[in-house]
Amino acid sequence: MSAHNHAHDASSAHGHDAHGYGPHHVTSSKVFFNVLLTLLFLTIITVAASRVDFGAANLLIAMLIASVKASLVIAIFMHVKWDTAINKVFFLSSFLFLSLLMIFTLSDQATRGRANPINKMKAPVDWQFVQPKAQHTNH
Amino acid sequence: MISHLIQDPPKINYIESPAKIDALSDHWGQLVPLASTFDHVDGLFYFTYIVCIFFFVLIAGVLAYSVAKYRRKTWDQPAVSNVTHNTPLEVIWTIIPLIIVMVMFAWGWKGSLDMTVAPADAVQYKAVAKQWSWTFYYPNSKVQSFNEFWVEIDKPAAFTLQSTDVLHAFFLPAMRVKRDIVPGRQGTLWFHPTTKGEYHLFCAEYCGGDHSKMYAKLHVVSAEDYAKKPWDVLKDSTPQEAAASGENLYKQLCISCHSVNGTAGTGPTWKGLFSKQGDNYLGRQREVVTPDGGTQTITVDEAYITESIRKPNEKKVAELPYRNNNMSAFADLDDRRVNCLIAYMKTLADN
Amino acid sequence: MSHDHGHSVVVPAPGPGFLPHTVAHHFDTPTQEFQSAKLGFWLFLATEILLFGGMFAAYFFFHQAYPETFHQGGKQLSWELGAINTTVLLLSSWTMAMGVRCAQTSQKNKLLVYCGLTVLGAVIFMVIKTIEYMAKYEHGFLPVFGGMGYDEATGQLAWYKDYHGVMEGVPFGNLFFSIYFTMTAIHGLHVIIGAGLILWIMKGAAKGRFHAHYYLPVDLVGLYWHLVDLIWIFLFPLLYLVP
Amino acid sequence: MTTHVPALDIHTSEHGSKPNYLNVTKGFKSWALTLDHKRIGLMYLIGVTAAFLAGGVFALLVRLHLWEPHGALFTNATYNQIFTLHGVFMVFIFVIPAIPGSLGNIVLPLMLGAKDVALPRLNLLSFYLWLTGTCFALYAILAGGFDTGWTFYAPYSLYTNQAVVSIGLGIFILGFSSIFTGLNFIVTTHKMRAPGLTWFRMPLFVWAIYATAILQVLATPVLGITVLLVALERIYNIGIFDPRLGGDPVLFEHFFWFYSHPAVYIMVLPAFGIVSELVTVHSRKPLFGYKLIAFSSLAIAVISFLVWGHHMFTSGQSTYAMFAFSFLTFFVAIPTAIKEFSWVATIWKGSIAMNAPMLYTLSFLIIFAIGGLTGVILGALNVDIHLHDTYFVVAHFHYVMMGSIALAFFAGLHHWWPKMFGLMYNEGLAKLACGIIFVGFNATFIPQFIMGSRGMPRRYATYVEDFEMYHKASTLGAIVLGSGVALMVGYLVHSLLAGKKAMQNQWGGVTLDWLSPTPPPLENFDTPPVVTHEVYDYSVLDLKTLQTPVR
Repeated sequence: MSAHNHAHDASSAHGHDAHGYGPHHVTSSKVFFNVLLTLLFLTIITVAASRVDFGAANLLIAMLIASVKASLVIAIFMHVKWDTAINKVFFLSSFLFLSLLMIFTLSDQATRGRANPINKMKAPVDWQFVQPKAQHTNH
Repeated sequence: MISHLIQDPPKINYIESPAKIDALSDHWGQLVPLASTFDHVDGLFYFTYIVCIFFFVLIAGVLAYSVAKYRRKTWDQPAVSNVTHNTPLEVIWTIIPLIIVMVMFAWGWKGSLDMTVAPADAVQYKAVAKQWSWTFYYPNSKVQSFNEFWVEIDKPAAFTLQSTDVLHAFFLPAMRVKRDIVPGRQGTLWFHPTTKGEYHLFCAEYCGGDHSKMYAKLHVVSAEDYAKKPWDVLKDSTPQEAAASGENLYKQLCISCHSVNGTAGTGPTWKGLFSKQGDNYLGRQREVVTPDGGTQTITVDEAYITESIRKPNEKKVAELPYRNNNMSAFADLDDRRVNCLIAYMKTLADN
Repeated sequence: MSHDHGHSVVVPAPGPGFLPHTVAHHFDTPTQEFQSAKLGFWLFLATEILLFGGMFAAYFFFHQAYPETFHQGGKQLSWELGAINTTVLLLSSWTMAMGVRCAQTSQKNKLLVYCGLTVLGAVIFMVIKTIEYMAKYEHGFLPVFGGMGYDEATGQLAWYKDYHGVMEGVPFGNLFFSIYFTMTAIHGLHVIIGAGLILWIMKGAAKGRFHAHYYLPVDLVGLYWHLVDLIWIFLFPLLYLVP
Repeated sequence: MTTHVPALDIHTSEHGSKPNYLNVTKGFKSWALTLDHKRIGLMYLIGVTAAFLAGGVFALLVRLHLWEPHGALFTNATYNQIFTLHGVFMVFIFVIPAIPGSLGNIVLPLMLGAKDVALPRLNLLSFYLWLTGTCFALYAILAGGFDTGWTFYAPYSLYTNQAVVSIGLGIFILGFSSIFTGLNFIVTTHKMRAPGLTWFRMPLFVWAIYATAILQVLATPVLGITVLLVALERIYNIGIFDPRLGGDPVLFEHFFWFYSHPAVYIMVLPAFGIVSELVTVHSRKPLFGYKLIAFSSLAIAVISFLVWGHHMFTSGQSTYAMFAFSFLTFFVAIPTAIKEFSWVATIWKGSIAMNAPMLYTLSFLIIFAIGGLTGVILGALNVDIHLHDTYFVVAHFHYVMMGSIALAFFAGLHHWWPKMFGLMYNEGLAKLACGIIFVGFNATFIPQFIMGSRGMPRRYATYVEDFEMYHKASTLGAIVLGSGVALMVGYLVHSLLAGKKAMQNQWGGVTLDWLSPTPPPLENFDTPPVVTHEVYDYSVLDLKTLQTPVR
């Protein structure tokens, strides 16, 4: 079921075609099919994992499984495993830069309001912070 | 938009620009004289300034010398030197600026931490920003002040900042403090005034229409003067005084949308809201839009005006363009001030 | 290379039923053309990742701010339908990968079949998506054009009806559905565009344009389709199974 | 230059006799549907110049309005629209596409020895996307204008009753134009280099455009999704940035500056590239520290993704984020300083030709020194809290945007003008215009530094009387600056009608762009070039025959 068994599949030939594009890689159908089975299996795992409460790790576990699935699609279905180095670098660097956006934005929100002792000081009783009409009430 | 240029009426909502404040007198020095304890801001500013001037003179000097000395005189003149690199030199001009900027960083970081952490004994104020006015709340005082506020000298002043609509920023150049006010969140800021005087407070974050008129004046006063609660002085013992105070409030709060000479603004003009018959002021009949979208005819009396100030969009005037415009609510305006405004409106009544 | 005009490189067809391919005039070799287009397409996919990435950043940002809202919101979606759709997209991704393989090996008819199956997958996906949208519309969770706005008086959104009160007790329930609809709508748009591109590939494939010596467009459209799948792989657990 | 170079007519460019890209085909369609990179570049050049002039007119209106403390010309609402238009036109429609779209398009394939960019149809598409985006902006003006400032800060941009959706979609489209241009240049640089043109033989203009292209591809999509979300907010009230609905305006600022800080380098890196080219050619001396400059371009590209928070020091982001962003910000100063020092060292002991392109370059070096150094002042946290959103910032970024980038653009334009058209402009007028622009520019913005440091906030339609003197000085400077630009446009247009013929290698450059015929033919080179010497090796230049490389 695991894709690792097929990562070095012997039938994946590195053909060289004098007329066309030079070396290109034709992945065997067996590899594709096994990847598909693995992906479907991991989908079941995803759903199953969501039924169990791991506390704070919930999101992390869900993202981890999704990342494994994504890696399989990228590496095998999208042929990145056999692609040129420069194509790999550019595509994968998009994830790197995306993580920059997320890390800074999320860490800003997670640490807001700390190291800001004014918030902890007691405000005079005659006025208190009132959320300016932002409170959204449902019926 | 071109049509806007042509159709724009002359400045109807013109506010007198705030008078000059002596602290900003004309001289070619750099920063406004400091009126707070944050002197490390100026220290670092002048340090970076001098470093920059040094590097600028260095670069410009070498350029000027090169151009004078190595200018091409004949077309086929080759370069004097064909050097392509000099590793020690390149290392030096990488390392030295790196050290200098790290010093600047550390200094700036230390300074900004001081500016974040307010002393525990700071006097707590609240400033509420809205398009386009400031309201200031004082500890242990029911009365607010508008577009003008007072702090005591040598007492750290901490402000809680709120916005009721869009982004604003609380900027006191003389105190070297600035903080964006994000609606829905609470911002904080503090300073320690050290010099008596009047200072500009600007809104530094673009907030639309009259952003540049969102101006307030800070008074740093002595302990005796502060104890008199200068923000709580509202003269309304006689109708004349009340009308005068009302006019003052009008200029602070209402002038950007309401005219007093009959010109149409964002909101209806105040001229002729009442008509005077003998000693009585009569309100007019006016069609208004109710929250459910229907219309009804009401009398513009004191009660309606009070409601319109505090909950302006309950019964909006049905005429165009007013029915499409929303007025921002002045829910906190106390009864005395509302009455002053009504007294002022009555002076604009027609006979 | 003006004297080279009319001497463009031609890639021959591998056999009867296939068409030869003429390399664009400014390229010297078919390999150069292939690699240029491929590199360009990978860069384009990188921009797609970052485009969706902004949405994902917003998702995590608000998940961090209002975890309970997202938990409650996720419960309102049918994970069964989400799982079916995931399976459909994974299967269609596989058929697309097989399609590219058939192009590489000059199997014209199988290429057409696999592409057709992929389009079928796209159609099934969109039908299920529509069913889900309808259900949310009935709950009053779908932002629809017209009659929108924030009501100052009631402090409520005109579009956010929540007829059954299922999101009561959590702050800003509208945010979950805003993010859900924005992300799935942009994703759905990609599904439709992808299906259109595959139909275009089928048209060319029927004429025999794609074969072992020239399968570039099939390859690129395949990459695009896998990207659609890739994004859904993350959307499914984040939206339907919100932890 | 190389043994592969065919015999060329040395002294004149025989563009009358051989067809070149300008006259090889005629008619509207041959231009509108062209795939030739030089023609697309020329169309960009006309377009961005028009945008620059429009933005310049808006700038002059802004300055004239500020002649009086109460505002001399418009109501506040109209003033807000005009400064917004100035910002949007200058940033999104002029500066970002200006150098890559026009000079990059024309020169980059020439420098690489390629027949065209790698993806010519995409190139044409990017031009039309640019045109479409610009049309959206024009439509937004007709639809009542927009008054959000070029930054579109939420929630004001969500509440204002103006044509924000049209301009938002316009910027989305302009963004994709920029992405496709960058994508194309990356592929071209990787796949289209002439034999022998190794990475470290590439001219620095190519390095700079390459680094820019990386930024365009990786940063612009985030702007795209941001303006799309703003449009969705306005149409559907989705609430991601609207605090009333639980959204966060600071998140908008994060998204916006994640693009817009790298965007500053999208704008300035090509300018660095032009200046690198020009200092070496007009000093006839190899560029000092070539590899360091090349790597510093890439370093700037990467670091620029890590510093966006320095636009938000007062925004209410967390103190820890401010620490990280301020720390990283100072690192950008280093590669930038390295570049400036290297340019000065290149000029040192060179053979300095005091012609118009070099004068523009020298003006750039002076102005960029000021623009860069004032950036260092703004990087320090507590000083920035005072200076943020004041005219100090306005002056600083105009020193970078207008003073540096536009001047480098002008310098490049004068440098490659003879290559593009085979015609020369009036050298005397060019020098005069450069002088006027230099003086006018400094007169406009030095007063803004002073009033900014004294607390004058930006985007003010009216101001307190304390600042009147500085505003008047600045307005006078702007008029001088405007007249200098008008003179420049005048003599450049005149040169097209009555210019003298340019030489094949007008300045004695040794990069491949000067090897092609002037103006170049449709596929650029008569014979495919092969590079055999190091970059900027002026020993291959035969000084006696003036410009032609040794054969």
